[in-house]
Amino acid sequence: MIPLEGQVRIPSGCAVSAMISRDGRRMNGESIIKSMVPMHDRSNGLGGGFAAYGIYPEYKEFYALHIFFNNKSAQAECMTLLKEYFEIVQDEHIKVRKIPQITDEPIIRRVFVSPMQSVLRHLQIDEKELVVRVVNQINADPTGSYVFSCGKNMGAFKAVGFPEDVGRYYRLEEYEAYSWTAHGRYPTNTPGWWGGAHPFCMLDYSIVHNGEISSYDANRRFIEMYGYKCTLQTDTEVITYIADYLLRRQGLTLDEMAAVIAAPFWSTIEGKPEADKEKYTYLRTVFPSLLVTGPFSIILGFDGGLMALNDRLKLRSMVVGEQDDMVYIASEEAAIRVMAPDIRNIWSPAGGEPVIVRVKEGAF
Amino acid sequence: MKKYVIIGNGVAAAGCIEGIRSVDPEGSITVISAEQHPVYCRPLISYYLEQKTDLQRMHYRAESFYADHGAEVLYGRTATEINADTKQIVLDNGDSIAYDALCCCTGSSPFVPPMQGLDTVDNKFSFMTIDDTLALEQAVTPESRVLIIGAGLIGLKCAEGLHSRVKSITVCDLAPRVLSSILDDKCAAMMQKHLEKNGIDFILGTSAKEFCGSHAVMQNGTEVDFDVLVLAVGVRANTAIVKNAGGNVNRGIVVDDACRTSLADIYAAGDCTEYHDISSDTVKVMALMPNAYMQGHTAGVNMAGGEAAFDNAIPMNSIGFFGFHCHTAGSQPEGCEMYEETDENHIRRLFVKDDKLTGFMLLGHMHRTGIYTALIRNQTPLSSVDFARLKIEPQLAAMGNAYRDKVLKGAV
Amino acid sequence: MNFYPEFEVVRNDSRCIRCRVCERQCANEVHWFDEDGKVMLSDESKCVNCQRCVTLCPTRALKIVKSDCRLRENANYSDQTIKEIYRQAETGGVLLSSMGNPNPLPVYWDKILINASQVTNPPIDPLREPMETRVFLGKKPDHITRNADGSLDTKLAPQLSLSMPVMFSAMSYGSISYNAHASLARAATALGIYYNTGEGGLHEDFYQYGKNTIVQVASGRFGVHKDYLEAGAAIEIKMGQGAKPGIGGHLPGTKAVGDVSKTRMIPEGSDAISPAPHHDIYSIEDLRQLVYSLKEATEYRLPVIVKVAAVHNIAAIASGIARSGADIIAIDGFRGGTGAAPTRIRDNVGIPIELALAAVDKRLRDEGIRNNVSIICGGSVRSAADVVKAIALGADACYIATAACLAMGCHLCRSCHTGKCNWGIATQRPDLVKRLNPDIGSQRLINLMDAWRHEIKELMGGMGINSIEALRGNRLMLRGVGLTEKELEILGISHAGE
Amino acid sequence: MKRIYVKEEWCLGCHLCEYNCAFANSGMTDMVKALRGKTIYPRIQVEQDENGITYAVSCRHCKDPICVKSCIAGALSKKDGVIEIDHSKCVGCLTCVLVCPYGAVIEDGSGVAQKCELCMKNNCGAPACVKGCPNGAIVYEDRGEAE
Repeated sequence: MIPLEGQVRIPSGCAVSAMISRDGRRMNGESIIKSMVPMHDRSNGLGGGFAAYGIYPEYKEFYALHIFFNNKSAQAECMTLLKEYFEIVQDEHIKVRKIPQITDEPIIRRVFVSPMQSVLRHLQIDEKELVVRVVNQINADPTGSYVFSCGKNMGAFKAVGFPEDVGRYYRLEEYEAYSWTAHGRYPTNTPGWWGGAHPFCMLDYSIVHNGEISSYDANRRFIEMYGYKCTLQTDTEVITYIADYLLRRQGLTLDEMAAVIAAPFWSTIEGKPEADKEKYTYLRTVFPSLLVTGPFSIILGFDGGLMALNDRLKLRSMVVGEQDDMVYIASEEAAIRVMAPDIRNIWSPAGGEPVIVRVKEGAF
Repeated sequence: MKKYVIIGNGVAAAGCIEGIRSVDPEGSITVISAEQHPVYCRPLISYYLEQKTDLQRMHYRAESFYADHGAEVLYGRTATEINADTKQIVLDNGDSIAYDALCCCTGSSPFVPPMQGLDTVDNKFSFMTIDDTLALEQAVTPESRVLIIGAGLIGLKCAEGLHSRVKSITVCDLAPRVLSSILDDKCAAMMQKHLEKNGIDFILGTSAKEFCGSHAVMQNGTEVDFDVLVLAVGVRANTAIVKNAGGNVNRGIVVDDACRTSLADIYAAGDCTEYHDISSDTVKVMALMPNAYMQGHTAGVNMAGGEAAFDNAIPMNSIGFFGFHCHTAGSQPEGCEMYEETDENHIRRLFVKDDKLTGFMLLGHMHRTGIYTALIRNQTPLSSVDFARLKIEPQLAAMGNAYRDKVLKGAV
Repeated sequence: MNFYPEFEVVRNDSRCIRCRVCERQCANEVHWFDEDGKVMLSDESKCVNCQRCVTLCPTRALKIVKSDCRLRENANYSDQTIKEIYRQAETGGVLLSSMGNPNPLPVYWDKILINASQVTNPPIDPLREPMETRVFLGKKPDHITRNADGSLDTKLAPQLSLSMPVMFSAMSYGSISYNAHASLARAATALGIYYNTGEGGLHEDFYQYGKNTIVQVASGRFGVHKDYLEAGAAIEIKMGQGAKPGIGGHLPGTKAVGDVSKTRMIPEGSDAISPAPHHDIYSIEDLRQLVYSLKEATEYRLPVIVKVAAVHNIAAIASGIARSGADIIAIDGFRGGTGAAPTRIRDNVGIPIELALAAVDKRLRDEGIRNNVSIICGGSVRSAADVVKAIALGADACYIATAACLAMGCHLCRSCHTGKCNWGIATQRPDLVKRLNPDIGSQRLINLMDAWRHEIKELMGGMGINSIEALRGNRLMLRGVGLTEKELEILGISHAGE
Repeated sequence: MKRIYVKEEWCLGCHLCEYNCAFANSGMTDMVKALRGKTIYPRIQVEQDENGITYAVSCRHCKDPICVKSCIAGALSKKDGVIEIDHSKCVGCLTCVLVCPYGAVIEDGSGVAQKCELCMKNNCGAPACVKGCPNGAIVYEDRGEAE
């Protein structure tokens, strides 16, 4: 019997793509879907997905939970649980387009929620922490519910299938986002599971990732000390938790986070000016277990921006293009050329050097 | 360019050439060589007879020695006169050669005391040069009975060299013991015994009274029949040329530590000189090859304008017969104390005076004896070393840590 | 009772050139030259099989072999067991042994295999890419803090910086020689790692290596004073030793001579007896007091290590230590070496380091306090592979001592307690001590560590890991072979094939 | 130039240098064949002082070699700083033994003199005593020249 996702560790190869408007212009999903087509061979049909930021402006005060349910009873159970902690603002089907390439679909719901203040006071935690805890609780429990997106004004859309099919399936042309990320998956160790597709999200962080990290268990065993539970045993999952831990819980900047997970080599640090040397030495000393080794190219989506990062040896391809207010990131230049045929400024960032793109203040 | 002239072509002359060239690569060097041979190792003539070496290997230096050192050799020439005022020498062919600095390395000649009837002996030889040796070699047959007059170093080495080539060898000497100039009675007796064991006969304490053809009669009446006579009574320094030029001469040409004679720009080195023996604090003729070289070298350096002194000369001899060796050095001044260790085949006698080792005689196994020699040469106070250990065996261990560190931990 | 000697000296007379090196080099006086017969003879009853003569014999004319003269075969009462009974019946004494437990108990290192990358993830070539082995040992903060200008406040609790995750473990001056200490100190300095004084104080000549020295405070407090504490880069409180958990130490008066007694601050010739417990530590809260006393004495500049033997409830003990203020925990497994220990203790007390390490690392993570302390693993770490396995199980660094002794020339004859170490290591006899030239000893230690570092890098590269911290606790890189479910569970690894 | 120096603090007095020297200069390829049953005449000799300190002594290759100056056969010479002996010329008079202040020239057992030539004339490649010393007590290094 082939083990299910979460029962074994699943490494996978992949394609990633992203686009963002620094002016905060909202664009529908056509372009990002098309960008995945030339990278078809980087996926094997066992998972594709997208994350979109700025898609729920009318609900932007609420956490948008995208949930897979295996069946009605799971759904009922999960909703009961949610109601213990949250006001349910809206509970709806995510509209899909039936296509032959996508089958065996679960129940897919979108639930906008608002944390109950009484609960927050009782637990002495902030609302983000509450969301994390509840989502972790649902996802850790194998009863058939899986929250695959839980940020505000953003959402992930993913399925078993090739990414371009997944995009059509979720009718992404009907969503408008200032930032899109996309992922095509080539797992080597799974029958394919909807929840296992990328992006992997936690609050407004979403990660698409191409690679197979060798530091996985060191990272996992460390991050699990802090309440995270790596149920999927995927790189993307653990990297998302690391991002959440470093950015939200430790309050590091994106650059500092990059200096932890793709830390500069000691020999590089030696050559830096004193203040930088001190900073990088400090970060490597304090967070050694969060260094991520092995090949990866990741795109981290967050509220108001994107960060792209390669492993420090640049063992995976990743290129960045820039045109006017747009920034494009993809595994292959071909993908960028689909999104922006006339683009001139394309480069390949060095390993370990983060590319951070932010939407102009107040633009969304 | 300075003009150097060296009279003589022995080891002192070779030392002089090397000494000059260690300072002055330019000046011309002219060597006046009475013998027709390039410099060779005179003491090796007995080994030649013994066939332990040959004429080729007897060369003291490589064939290219003179060329390498830019020296011109006038073979078969002798210097007859030095004109110290005009700084010229005159050769036997009448040529004159000018010099800026001159070194006399005239060596020594066999000394033959007057003996009655010596002119009746046909086969009589000296034993000093290759030519002597080749002549002697021609004269002997396996049936020859050889009589050697003189039981000193030359006579006995000659005896050893001839030993396997002739029927018998008899050595006679006026002295009552062999090697009388370097050994005392006890040591000489052990050496004599060894020589006798190897078939050498001795007639000691008497001299030849009369020769008649191949018959000799000793002062004590002993009669000896012989086929070949070797005269090895002794040698005399060749000093005449310096003496005639007005130089200061006693038994040898008088030189100082720099090997200067009493005449300006005239130096002398080797067997023709007399000089200071520090072990006995006396001046004497020490016709020793190592000293000849060191004197020659010293003279050469000084002639070329360098500075050198040979100020720690001592007499020393390493001599062995039929595998039995003897090392002696220094002297036994009056009032010295002697430490002795001896057994059947070996004698170790050390002479000490005024907290210094002044001399030694060692017979038998020769091992690291240079450590003793250095004690004499350096006049090391014995209170500064562990002499008790040294008496047992020469060793650096007895020389103190400071000396050991100096010698073994750094370049010397 | 007389036994046939345990070892036989086999001399190939047709190769022996009578150089007498064997005779001159045997402190046990096994060999001698018989002037009459002009042959070398030997008294095998004195031979401990240290192989000194074998190694130095220039013509390979010698070998030492195990004697085959044995008591009647008995799987229950082994030859050794019976002879030990005889010896005790004769002397009424406790049996003494040296070095680590030699018995055939499981070596878990050998039942753990390491992963390598294939296809989905590239192996990394250490000859072409940077491969980092630097490790910092010490307490890590729970939260970062920032200065007023928003920059990171980079002040940290004191850390030890290691160029590679291996250090030389505690061996006292006294149990080993001056030259052995000099070799360790010089090698540690050259390598950018640390060596450990053990409980014997620090010879004044070695204060210059302080930056690479861990000074130990053990139950006897020998050689401990303010300058000593301040001389090192870290202070280790020794609570126990893997070879002899639960008992103290004993340096016989014969070894407490000259500088040894001076350095220990005890009268010359007196036995140096370290008690089993620290008499000021009867519980974990007492330990906390000592930890802070030492920190106070050194102005909180130095990390404090607490070294404990791996015993049954090691995980709970480690948890206590992690909350005691200690910066680093050193765990010493039951196979660790010793200069002298009661045989019964050495061979029967304690647990394997592999299991102890896995249990401790897991426990500290479960309690969320793994960042409070670093973990050093010691007690028979024999190779670079053992180091890699230890790191992957969760250690920050390893302590080695037996391997270090071997590098310095030890041939593991396990006779340290006799004080006649022919290799100049476990001895104070000046003629034997000089056999270990620290120029050679330190170079051999450096070579060994260089070799291990290369091997560690190769193994890491194979796993696609280019920095040692990504290996630490990365148990997914390990698989067990021939282990029970329980063992796998404790080790926290899967079986090969899973 | 490089010379042989001894570090007596590390000399064990094992005498291996003597045997290695004798073997290296034996011209044979097997040590057993070269040395078994024979008295050896090594060119390096271990001494022991009154405190039991041992150290090996071999030719110092001195600046002003009295052995070279004293050799009656012209067999000793100094080439590139190394004092060599031409065995074909040596007649075994042992004057060099008599003059060497370090006792570093020795008779070779067959009547002629021999001395350390830094293993330059045998097949050893580097001084055998240095290579074979188990404790680094004999080194081959450049410590400059005498004044």
